[in-house]
Amino acid sequence: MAIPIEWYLVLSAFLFVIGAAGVLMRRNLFIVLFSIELMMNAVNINLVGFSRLHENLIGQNFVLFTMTVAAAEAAIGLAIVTALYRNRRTLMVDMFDVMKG
Amino acid sequence: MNYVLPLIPALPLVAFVVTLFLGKWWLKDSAHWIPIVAMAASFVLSVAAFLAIRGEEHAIVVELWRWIPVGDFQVPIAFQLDQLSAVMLLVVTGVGTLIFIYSKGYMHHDPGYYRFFAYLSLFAFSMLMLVLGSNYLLLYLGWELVGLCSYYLIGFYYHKPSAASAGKKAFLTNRVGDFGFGIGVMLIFVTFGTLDYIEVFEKVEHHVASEGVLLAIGLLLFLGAMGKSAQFPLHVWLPDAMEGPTPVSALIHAATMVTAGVYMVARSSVIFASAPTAMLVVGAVGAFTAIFAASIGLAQNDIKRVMAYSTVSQLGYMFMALGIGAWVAAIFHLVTHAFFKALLFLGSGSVIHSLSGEQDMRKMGGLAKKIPFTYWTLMAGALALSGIVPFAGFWSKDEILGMNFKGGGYVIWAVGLIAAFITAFYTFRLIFMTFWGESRMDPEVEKHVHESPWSMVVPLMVLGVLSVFGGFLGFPPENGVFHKFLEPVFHQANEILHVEHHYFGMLDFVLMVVSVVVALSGVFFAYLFYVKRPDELPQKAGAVSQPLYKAILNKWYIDEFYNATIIRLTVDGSRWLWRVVDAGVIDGAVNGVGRLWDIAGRVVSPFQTGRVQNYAVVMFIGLFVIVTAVIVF
Amino acid sequence: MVEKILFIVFAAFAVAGALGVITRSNIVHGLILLVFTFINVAGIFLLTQAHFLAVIQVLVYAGAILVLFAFVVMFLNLREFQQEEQFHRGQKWAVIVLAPIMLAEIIFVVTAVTWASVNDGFSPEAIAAQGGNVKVLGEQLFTKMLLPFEVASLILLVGMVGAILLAAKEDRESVCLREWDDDDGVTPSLVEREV
Amino acid sequence: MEFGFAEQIGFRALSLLTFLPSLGALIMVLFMRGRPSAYKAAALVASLATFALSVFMLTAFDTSTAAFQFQENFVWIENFGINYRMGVDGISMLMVLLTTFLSVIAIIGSWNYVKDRELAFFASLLVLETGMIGVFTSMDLFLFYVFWEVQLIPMYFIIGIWGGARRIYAATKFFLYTFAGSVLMLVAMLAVVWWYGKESGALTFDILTLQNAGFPSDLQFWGFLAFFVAFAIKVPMFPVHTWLPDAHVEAPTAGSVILAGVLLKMGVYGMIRFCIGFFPEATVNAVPYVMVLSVIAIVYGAAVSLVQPDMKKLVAYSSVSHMGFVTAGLFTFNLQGIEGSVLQMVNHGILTGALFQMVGFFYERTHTREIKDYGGMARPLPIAAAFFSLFVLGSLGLPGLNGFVGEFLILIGLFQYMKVFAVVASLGIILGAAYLLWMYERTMFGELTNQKWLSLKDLNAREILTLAPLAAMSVVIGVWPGPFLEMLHAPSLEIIAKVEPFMAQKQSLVQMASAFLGGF
Repeated sequence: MAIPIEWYLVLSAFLFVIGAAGVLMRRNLFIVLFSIELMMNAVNINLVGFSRLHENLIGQNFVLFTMTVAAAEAAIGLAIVTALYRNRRTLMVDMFDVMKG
Repeated sequence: MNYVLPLIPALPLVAFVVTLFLGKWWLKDSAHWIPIVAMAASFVLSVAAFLAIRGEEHAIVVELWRWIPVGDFQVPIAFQLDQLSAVMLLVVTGVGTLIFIYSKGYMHHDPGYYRFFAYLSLFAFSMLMLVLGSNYLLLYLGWELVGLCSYYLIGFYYHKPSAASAGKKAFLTNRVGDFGFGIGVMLIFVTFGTLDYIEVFEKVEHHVASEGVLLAIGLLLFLGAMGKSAQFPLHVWLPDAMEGPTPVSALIHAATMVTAGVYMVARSSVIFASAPTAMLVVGAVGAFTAIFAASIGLAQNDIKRVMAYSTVSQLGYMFMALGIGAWVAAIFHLVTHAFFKALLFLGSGSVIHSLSGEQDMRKMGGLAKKIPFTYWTLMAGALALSGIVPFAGFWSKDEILGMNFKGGGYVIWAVGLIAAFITAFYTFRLIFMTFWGESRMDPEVEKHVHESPWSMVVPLMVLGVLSVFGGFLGFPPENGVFHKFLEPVFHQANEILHVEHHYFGMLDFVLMVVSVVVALSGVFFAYLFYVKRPDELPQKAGAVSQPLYKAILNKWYIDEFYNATIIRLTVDGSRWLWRVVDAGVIDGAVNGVGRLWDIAGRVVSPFQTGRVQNYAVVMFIGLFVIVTAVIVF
Repeated sequence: MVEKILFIVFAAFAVAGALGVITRSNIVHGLILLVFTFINVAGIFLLTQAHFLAVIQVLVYAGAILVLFAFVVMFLNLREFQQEEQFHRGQKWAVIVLAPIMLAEIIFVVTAVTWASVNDGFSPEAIAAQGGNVKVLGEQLFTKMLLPFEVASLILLVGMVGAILLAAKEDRESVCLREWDDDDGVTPSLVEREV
Repeated sequence: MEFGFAEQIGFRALSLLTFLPSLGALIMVLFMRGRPSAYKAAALVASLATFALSVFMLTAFDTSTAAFQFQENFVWIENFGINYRMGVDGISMLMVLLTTFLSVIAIIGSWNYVKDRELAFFASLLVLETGMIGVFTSMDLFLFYVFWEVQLIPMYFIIGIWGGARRIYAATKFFLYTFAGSVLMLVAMLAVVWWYGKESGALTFDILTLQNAGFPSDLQFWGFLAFFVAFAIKVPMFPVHTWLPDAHVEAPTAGSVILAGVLLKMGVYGMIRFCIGFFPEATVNAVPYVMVLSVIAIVYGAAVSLVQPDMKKLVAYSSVSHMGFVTAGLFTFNLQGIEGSVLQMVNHGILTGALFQMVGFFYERTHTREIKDYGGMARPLPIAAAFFSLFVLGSLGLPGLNGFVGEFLILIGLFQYMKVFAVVASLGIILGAAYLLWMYERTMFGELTNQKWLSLKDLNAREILTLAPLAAMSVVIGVWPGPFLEMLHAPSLEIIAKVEPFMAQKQSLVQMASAFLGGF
């Protein structure tokens, strides 16, 4: 029949792990934000895939909300980036380490 | 009696409170009036009590209120008047009144005048509580309170470190004795279920307790008596107690407080009579102390210290008497000793007063003419102490020795006899060195020598008269007025001991002659040493027995021994406990636990880098581990 | 069959783009690759008959969000960071080792499970019969999902306000907080100010 | 007869008593900021009113019963069976009186002691008073725990803010020690409540109900242990006492007075209520161990006191010794021991409170507490020396003063339990006399070590007013302890009745032990 659900899941897994790897190993705050978007897309793919499998629209509805949150997150994240850059003159994530004992 | 009896101790108590609170600002130099009047009133009341109890079979008990009422432990504040306490009352209030009057003159210029009289009144109150109490706990109360007063009065010149530490030494040594006394009281309660004298003695008679328990009780009580009455090995505090003003030495450390131990043993005569071993210990300790202290008295140069050792020695005599069951003789000696020893102390106080505070006999001499009243009264006291017939001390001492001999205590008798010799020797050594021969005084002091004021001389004369004639209370020996009066108190104990009534016989007469001869020879040797050839004999004797002499001079090194062992051990041990155990081990463990967490924190805190990505990696690894675990298992 | 081939193609492009995103040091390159990935994901949405989502994906992600990113990137002039090291030294290796294993594990899990359909009746055919994906989705969104929808709008609003607040120039009141952030040793004392 | 507040006194006396000090503190903080004379007066009035109320309650107090009196009870958190229930028996009434009394003393005594943040200091003292009274009056476990923690916090601040040089260390140590104990206690509380809930089907925190629950042996053991450790820390008993010297040395005078006077007693009070009340069987099993620890504490505390160079530390260690008497007396489980023990708590509160107060007065004048810096102080400060000697004598157990009555009763009790312990404890008394007199001699007697002490002023009227009530109480209890003991008769009998059934089983063991120790 149509595309098997496993395919969606595998693709999603790929994107998610790549996104996670990006979050974990990149120093640049922008790339980290990009990677987060990637991970969210992975989630979206899953949702859409299952929506197709279960033959309902709940998954698709959820994707809409995810996107909303992603948009908000991107806006806030970028605002933070701006503020941080203004204060610290850097965007390398490992430079921000005041939160320790 | 219901009102009279409580008033006897209450009057000095009131005097104490009033003097203490008003003395500094109001009474000042007239602080002596209230205590003297109170004491005299107590004396009058005591006489009334004495007359009331004369010939009575049973004691009069007046209960004021329950002191400690807990379950079957019911201790009242109650007074018991019987012949024994009546005698003690008379001694305490009588001698007390005289000494109060004497103090007026003696302490006249002291800045702590009111304080002195306040303490004296408190002492009188405590001593009266001690002798009047109707149970062991009240006895204990009085016991501790007199100890407290003694502490205060010894340390009266508190700015002198030696006085302060002498006071402390007295209190602590007494505490060691009281440790035994206290446990003895507990044992009495646990054994008999009561602390009341009358009930306890009744139960002893009915053999409620085994002899072993009675022995334990007796020994424990005697430990207390040893502390208070300065018996070996707890005698060390009394000579140091001479740091106090002389009236204090006379009242507390000669006439009354130190005899409390004798009173206590006599009071517990029933218990001791039922535990012969305890009596043996009492007698042995008494005899040993008598000769031991007398030997030290030989070599002392401080006039008051000689007296102090003499007191210890005489107290030893009293315990010798108690040890053989001669209760009355002990109390008799207590009374005569109160007379003549108070006299001797007051007399030497008068000497010291005349010499502006000089106490060293080597710096006296030839005083007989300059202060005749003091000399003659002191002479009467010395004769009494030495046991020369017919002065007071002779009758009581001879009775003690005689009873020991007849009771089979030959060793104790012999020891007592030797001690009597030494006593006569050092007593007259004192007299000769002080009053006879050449003057060895500082010229500066000599200029100011004067007879003491009347307030001091009158008590001396009264006591002098008592020392001369007081002995006839106990005449004929073992059958005098005194003995008849006290008979009801010791009736129970004598019954237990199966004492038979003696009449004065040939043996008694021989013993009397022997002891008079011994005493006279003591006087003679003293004369030989210190009047005839004062420049060679003492030195020669000292040289011949060099180590012995040195040991005597240093009081047999008992103080040094205590310092090196018990005190050192306690203080060092305590310091070890504090530094090593408390601060080191226990607190170290506590702080160690704290430090452990600190170290743990230091070890773990590097993991908290403050970098979010590090945390994310750890999360990721955690996720990985979980997923792996899920797959594998 | 064609669907499957297209899926594989889209998927391959998406993964490749994603890999590019996390490996490039130039941010602008990364941004463009991200757009590329998103567009491929939109393709996959199309293949799944989620037409509306595909459009939104392109509009919102590839359009709005990425424009936002691009603005900020230009605004901040980030060229200087390209000279710096791009990867965490230690962490890089941990991730490189762990990520593939993790991926393998996930794939193992999802393929091991047999996925059963609930069959709620909204098959592509049924949707097409009811007037198409957009209509049906819209109906659901404004009926069943109304409350979440409104909440989502609220979130957007909050996000907007927050972004403005954060990015706005700071006034002097909060200087204190910034000093504290700077960790220059001056700890603001609330107590002192009160007294 | 009912012992609700309505029948006895007509108003909620206990709640009023408990919260009156806090009310005073609230008023002070709200309306009197910045006016020292006003808020000090308010603090004094609040504490005096509390004391007056507690004395007034005595008139309605029935000494013939062990039942809890002035009871108040209403539901607080229904689902967990938590009630707001208060009541006092003879023991707690006595403790409440001690608390209110010493609080007044502490407030008068520290009138000029604190220099900064006075308002907070007096408010803390008042809140502390609420916590302490609450501990003694709660009849609900939960309420008890709340008050138990409430009193901890003001004390922490009092030590930590107004203390000496090492105050933070001392305060933290005090807090952590106590808190470690109370956490254990909380766990045990929950275990007890949970078990009872499981058995009876309804959760309850009511102390009286739980006292009659009859817990199984293993729960008894662990519960006893947890509660006991918590309270032993508070007392403090021998191996967990090391917070006390530090806390006392660093605490301001009022803190020391309250700490020694009341806080330590809460430990013993807790043992009476919970260790013995909840777990009589485990208590009986634990008696020998408690005894040994107590007797060690007596001798050990006294010995360590002997060599302290710091007066306050000396008094602090003497507390360890004296509290050893208290715990020893309590666990003899005979009338003399228990009543002596509770009375000794009162005595210790009065005497040690007074001693700390005195040391505080000396410190205000000389700014040193080292014994070696003193000497000959009786000359410039005769009144102080007189008071000091009275308290020292009371503390070393002079008959006629209060210390003796308690100590002797305890010794009598101990002697009945096992003679060896009484003998060893008596050794502690000798040492007690030694360290106290030695300290007295070195500080008050002898040559004046420092000429500038000559210019020191003797106690003023306020200071005499602080000490005189303590001295008076010391003498009164010393010669006429009857009324105080009377309050204890009924509750003590109750305690004995509680443990008696288990004692019988244990008796043979005690006999064996005493035979082993020579029967003496």
